[in-house]
Amino acid sequence: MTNHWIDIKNSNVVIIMGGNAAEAHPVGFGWVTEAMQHNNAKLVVVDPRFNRSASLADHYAPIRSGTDIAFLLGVIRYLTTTDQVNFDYVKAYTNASYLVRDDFDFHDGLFSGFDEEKGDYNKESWFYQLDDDGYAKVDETLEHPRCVWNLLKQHVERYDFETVSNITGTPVADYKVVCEMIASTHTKDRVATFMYALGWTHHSKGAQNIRTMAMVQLILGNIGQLGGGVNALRGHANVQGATDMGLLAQSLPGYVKLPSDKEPTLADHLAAHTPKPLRPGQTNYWQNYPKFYVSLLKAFWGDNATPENDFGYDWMPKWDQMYDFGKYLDMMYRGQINGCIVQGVNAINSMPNRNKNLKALSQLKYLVVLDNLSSETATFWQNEPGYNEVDTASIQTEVFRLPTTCFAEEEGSIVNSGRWMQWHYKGANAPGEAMADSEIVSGILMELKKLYAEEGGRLPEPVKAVNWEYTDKHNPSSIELTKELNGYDVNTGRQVSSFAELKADGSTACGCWLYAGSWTEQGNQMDRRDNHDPSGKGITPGWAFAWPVNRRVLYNRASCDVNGKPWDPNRTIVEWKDGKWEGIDVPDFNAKLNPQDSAHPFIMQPEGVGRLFALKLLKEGPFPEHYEPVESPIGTNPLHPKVVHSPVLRWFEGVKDTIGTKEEFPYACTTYSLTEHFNFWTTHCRLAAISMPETFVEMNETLAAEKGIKNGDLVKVSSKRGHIFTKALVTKRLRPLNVNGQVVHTLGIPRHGSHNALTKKAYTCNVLTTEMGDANTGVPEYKAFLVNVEKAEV
Amino acid sequence: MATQDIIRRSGTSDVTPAAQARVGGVKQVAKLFDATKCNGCKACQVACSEWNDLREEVGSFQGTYQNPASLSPECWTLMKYNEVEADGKLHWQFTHSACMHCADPGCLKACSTAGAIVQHANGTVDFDSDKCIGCGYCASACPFDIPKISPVDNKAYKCTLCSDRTAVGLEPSCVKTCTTGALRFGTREDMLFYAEKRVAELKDRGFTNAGIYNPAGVGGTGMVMILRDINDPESYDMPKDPQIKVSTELWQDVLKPLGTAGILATAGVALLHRITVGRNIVEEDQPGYRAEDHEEDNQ
Amino acid sequence: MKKQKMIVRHKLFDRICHWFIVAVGLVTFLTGFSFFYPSFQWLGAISGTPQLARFVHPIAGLMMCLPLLLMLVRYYSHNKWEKTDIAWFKSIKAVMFEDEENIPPVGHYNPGQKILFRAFVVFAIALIVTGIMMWQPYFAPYFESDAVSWAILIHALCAVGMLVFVIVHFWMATWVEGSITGMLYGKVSLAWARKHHPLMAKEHEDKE
Amino acid sequence: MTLNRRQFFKLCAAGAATSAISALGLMSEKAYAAVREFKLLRAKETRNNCPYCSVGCGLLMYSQGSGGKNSEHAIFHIEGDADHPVNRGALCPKGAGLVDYVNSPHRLEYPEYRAPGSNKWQRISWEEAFARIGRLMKDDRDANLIEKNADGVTVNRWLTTGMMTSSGMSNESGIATQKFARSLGLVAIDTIARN
Repeated sequence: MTNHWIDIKNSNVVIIMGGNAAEAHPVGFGWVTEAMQHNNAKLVVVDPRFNRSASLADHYAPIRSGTDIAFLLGVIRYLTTTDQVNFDYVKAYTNASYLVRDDFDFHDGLFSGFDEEKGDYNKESWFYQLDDDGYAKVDETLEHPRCVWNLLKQHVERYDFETVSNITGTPVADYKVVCEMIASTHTKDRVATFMYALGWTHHSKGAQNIRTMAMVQLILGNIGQLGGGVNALRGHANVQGATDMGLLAQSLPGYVKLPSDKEPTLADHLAAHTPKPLRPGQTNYWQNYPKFYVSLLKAFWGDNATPENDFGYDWMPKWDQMYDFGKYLDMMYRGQINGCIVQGVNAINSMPNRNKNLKALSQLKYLVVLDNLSSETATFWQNEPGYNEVDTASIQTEVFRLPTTCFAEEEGSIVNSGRWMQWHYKGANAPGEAMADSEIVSGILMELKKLYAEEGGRLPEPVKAVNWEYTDKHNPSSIELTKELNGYDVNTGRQVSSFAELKADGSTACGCWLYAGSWTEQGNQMDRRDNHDPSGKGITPGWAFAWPVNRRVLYNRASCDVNGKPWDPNRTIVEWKDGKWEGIDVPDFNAKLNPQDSAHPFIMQPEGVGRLFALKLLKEGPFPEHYEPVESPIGTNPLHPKVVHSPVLRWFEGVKDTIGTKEEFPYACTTYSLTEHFNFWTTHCRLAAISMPETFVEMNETLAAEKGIKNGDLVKVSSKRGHIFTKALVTKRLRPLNVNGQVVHTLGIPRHGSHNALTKKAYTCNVLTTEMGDANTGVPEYKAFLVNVEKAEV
Repeated sequence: MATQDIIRRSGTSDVTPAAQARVGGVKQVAKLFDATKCNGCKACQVACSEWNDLREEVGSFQGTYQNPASLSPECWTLMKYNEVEADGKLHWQFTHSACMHCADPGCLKACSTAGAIVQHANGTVDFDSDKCIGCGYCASACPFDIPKISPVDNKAYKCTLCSDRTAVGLEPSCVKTCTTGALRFGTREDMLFYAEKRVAELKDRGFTNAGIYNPAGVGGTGMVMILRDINDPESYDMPKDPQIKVSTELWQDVLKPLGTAGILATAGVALLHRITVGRNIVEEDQPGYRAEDHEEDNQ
Repeated sequence: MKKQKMIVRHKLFDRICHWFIVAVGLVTFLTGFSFFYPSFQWLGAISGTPQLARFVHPIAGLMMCLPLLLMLVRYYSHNKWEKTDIAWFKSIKAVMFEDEENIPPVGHYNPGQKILFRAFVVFAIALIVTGIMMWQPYFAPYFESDAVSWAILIHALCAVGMLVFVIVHFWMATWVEGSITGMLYGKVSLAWARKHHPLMAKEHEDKE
Repeated sequence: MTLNRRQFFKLCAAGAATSAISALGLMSEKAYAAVREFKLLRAKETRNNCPYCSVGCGLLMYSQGSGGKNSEHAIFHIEGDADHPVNRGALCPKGAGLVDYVNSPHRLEYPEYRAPGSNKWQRISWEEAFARIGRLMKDDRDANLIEKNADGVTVNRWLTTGMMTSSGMSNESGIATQKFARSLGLVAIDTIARN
């Protein structure tokens, strides 16, 4: 979230789309009801299902799953054609006025530079026109035909009401209402927020879904404002932290990058990732990349990181391609992987295409599962007729199941969606012999260090060099680890108070630069408990610590105009007054600069403005475009039948054969979470099991009648990848949609199936889903796939 | 609890009422359920079970989100789900189903075990399980069908409004946990004031039929509801005009006095008859009876 | 003293039934009384605790009603309505004031007893049906709460009614001396029979 | 405060009992025990955050045991932290039922091992677990670590073992995991953050 949970109360219009906050983030949703009651806000819900968020909406609009981009591009068309745009904002704080290269183009579903053979783009043309100084050319009048604004208008021209309705299935009347409600926030005194989650990421174009919404927010002038922003409602309690910790295939903590094969030396790496400003006078915050990177290497390798050895750069593994879960499971499936450590993930239930995963895990030599609950992943080798059919004896995998503590039995910090780092305490000992994750990885590492010391082996240096100088090497305390995350001066041992103190010369060590300030010489800042909200705007600067530097609303320079005057005096975050900046939040810019010089709020970008044109950032193109899900219930793309789905999808070998067609599997299907459950954890929790004991499949009354299915009947739902048996919930809350001259029925399956828990034995929905996913992130298309449904013989 | 905090006891004669000193001194409390702010998340339901240490059996899917299927001795708060089509729109309506804490509670009226059901000075209607004998009169008398008898211990159970929490100045568990603010707790006066304000807001937002459900038939309730359409409480599974049942009233207010009179009258007549008419004996059978002494009598 | 001539009025089986019903009925009525009148809850103490009283009551009730119904079946033949019974009612004043010359002769049972018989049939059946409907926790959950509520009312109504008849029964039995010994030992004297149930006595004499 | 409250309760109970006895003669039943005693009177309170979604609601966890040397804390109740500015005491149904997660019958208690082809778990010690895992990892790393790629660039990556990491664990366990994994040369690391 650029903003935070409480801030939702400042919104005038809340759009829940690509998420279901009432069910997945119920307490956060509480702030929506707060906005509705005390700020007279309107709630709009756009979703394939009339869900619990919709139950309180002022307006609900149904949508066919996987067509959000069309929906939102239509909104952009509506805004631009009716001039419901915050032009001052758009001109000053977005790249609307930037000129794009002449060779950039879009035709029949493809942007310029497509290489049919590779299934990928040469992105050369997706860039600004640069002047002689290397700065982007702009036309502040927005009249130049190559300026982003005009290219965008041209791009969205196709998305008129009827076209959008024809793709999305949203009736035009409903669509218009939503457009009008969103557009109402283009004025300076009104702000909208979008709340989204997996409903947007779980698509083969998830990143573009979110991007399209961000564009709407920029056009309305809603980013950097109280009650606005781009608000990803993260999933797990510490997804934000896990991402901050860089526990991803190509990342390191603090969004710095794991080196790639293309960067043989530290200098190469730093050069590749330290951007040059694209406009004069930019803050261009990533220019500090070397400071963050070297400090991180110091945290990794301690005294073993020296300028002479590039601070241990060579000991960092380098990537040649993205080894995300999807890729990795595919390699496992092909027998290319020997070992896997699964830490707190019920992979067999979570990862798409369960049958494939089961075969993949069976290929392993060893599997180490760290978990505090008995998950189906650790017991994948146990035969369970119907649910988990395996030949136990033939599975040669050695499996370790290691018990871990749960939240209540450890201390440490987790980061919520609003980037609040909150410290928690231990309330009881863990059951039996369970250990914290950090203690277990230490135990394995100490064993490996011992083995390498005793017997040598391949590349022992990093194993020896890794800085594990904690008081108890076998069990580093959370306090020591978190102080390392904050960063310190390696000479004096003094904790840094902000990342501004980090150095590129090896004199500071920092585990995650964004966390600098969380544990300073003043002690633990994450543990602060002053809940006062002096401004009444929901900003509680004395509660916990929000990275970066306790800032609560990101990009808050955008809350005022170029001259430092708030767009809306009731929404003042910062303000230029009497020759200085004042405000209720930590400024997200160099507060020493005057308004005009600081008028580039998006300081992490080398041009300092929000991008309506995304340059080369995303694989599909610099503008979003509607592509069908990999499995489309209409089998075509009404806009460009030759390019049905995203042209840059990653196709693993053989996966094409597992993709179903609408002829065989005529119904769209989506998956979702229920309020009562959290993935599979809560299936082991009796209270949750009581409140929702079994999964089901939701379907509309028309389809049920056609198929002779009654509420509560056992049905068989099948996709190209497998089938499940479950009970039907026939409801008015789903309805058939008219799409491209046909009727599309959507089914919905909660993702909380489990055959090994306190809930009723159930199939998991990942039997049905495909591993095809977003080309940028690898996130699988869990939200839109094709199935068939039949009444099952009991 | 101090006895004086109990202002009404079941099975207690009006002639010898429970302590009345605190009537009017202790503020009446109320729980407000604003159905127009509820999204059916079940937090209240789970928090209720958690606080009260209740664990119903894990059931199975019954074609609805509603689980367990009904209130039970181990489920004192239950979210109910109704799909209603009205004014051209689909409404998914949720009801926080739990004891209404009637000012004039049918259960207390029906209970014939002295002190097994009490009404606290703050208006809470509470069961004393130690005294409960499991007759089920309360369960059948409740106009809202709330109390349930446990097959395990044969005692009646229902929401206590967390009387153990309210006794130490806390709000009920369900209210504390409510994510959307659909549940509130406070003095009855404050809740009604708030409810009226809220209904006015709702009317401004286009809910022209919004209204307060605080049925007079049971003297008003300790759980007040705000409903989208006050003319159609049935769409929330709430009775339109709940009253103490005629059967309960006939039983308590008519049959009992008449029955008493009947029994006493019969016994009285018998006694009177006995002392006036005297013994009815067969003299032939009496000791010392000689037929010849009575010959003329026999003729 | 000459030996009285005795005739059998109640067979052993029926006497066992009767006194069993009396014993169990006492428990049923006292416990029932304790539920009906909260102030008399202490009456339930005959079962130990009020909770036990509640547990015992329906079982005792069934144990009372089933042999009662059995007895009623066995005594059906004695309780058939006859035309002459009307005349007996017309002379009820004579019955009550022992004006025996003006009482039409009756058989094994007089019409008053036949009324009692009918009342017991009706009450026993009604009590069983309503009792089962309200029986927590086994059967009541299967009925609508409204139905149970009515069942409770009818149950109480029948119980009071039955109690009134039981009082009358007890009153008559104690008033008409020889009745109790008849029910205890099975035999009544011929003289007793001649006095109270002349047709029964005649029947007996005719047989001899 | 709590002590006083407790005394207050005792006083009430005693008063009730006395009046009951005097009212009912010698009946010894505990009369008027209408309200359950407040169960948190002296329970140890610990602050935490909900481990489920990313709203990050504040929790108050209550455990029994004085903390004295002979007692083991066991959490028996969890409710929302009313001081927390986001949740202000509220918790969703998952959070409201957290105590059943902490005390789930399916919590794991000791390390277990499943041998190839076996159909059962066997309990092992932590030492055995670390020794065996260390051996397997070292053998695999020694056999399959790629030190240089085809172009001769030092890449030091180990692809044949990978990690799927949690997004529920703390940042502190996260950084430990990150350092552990990269120092061994693991590249195939992903978090459930993607799902």
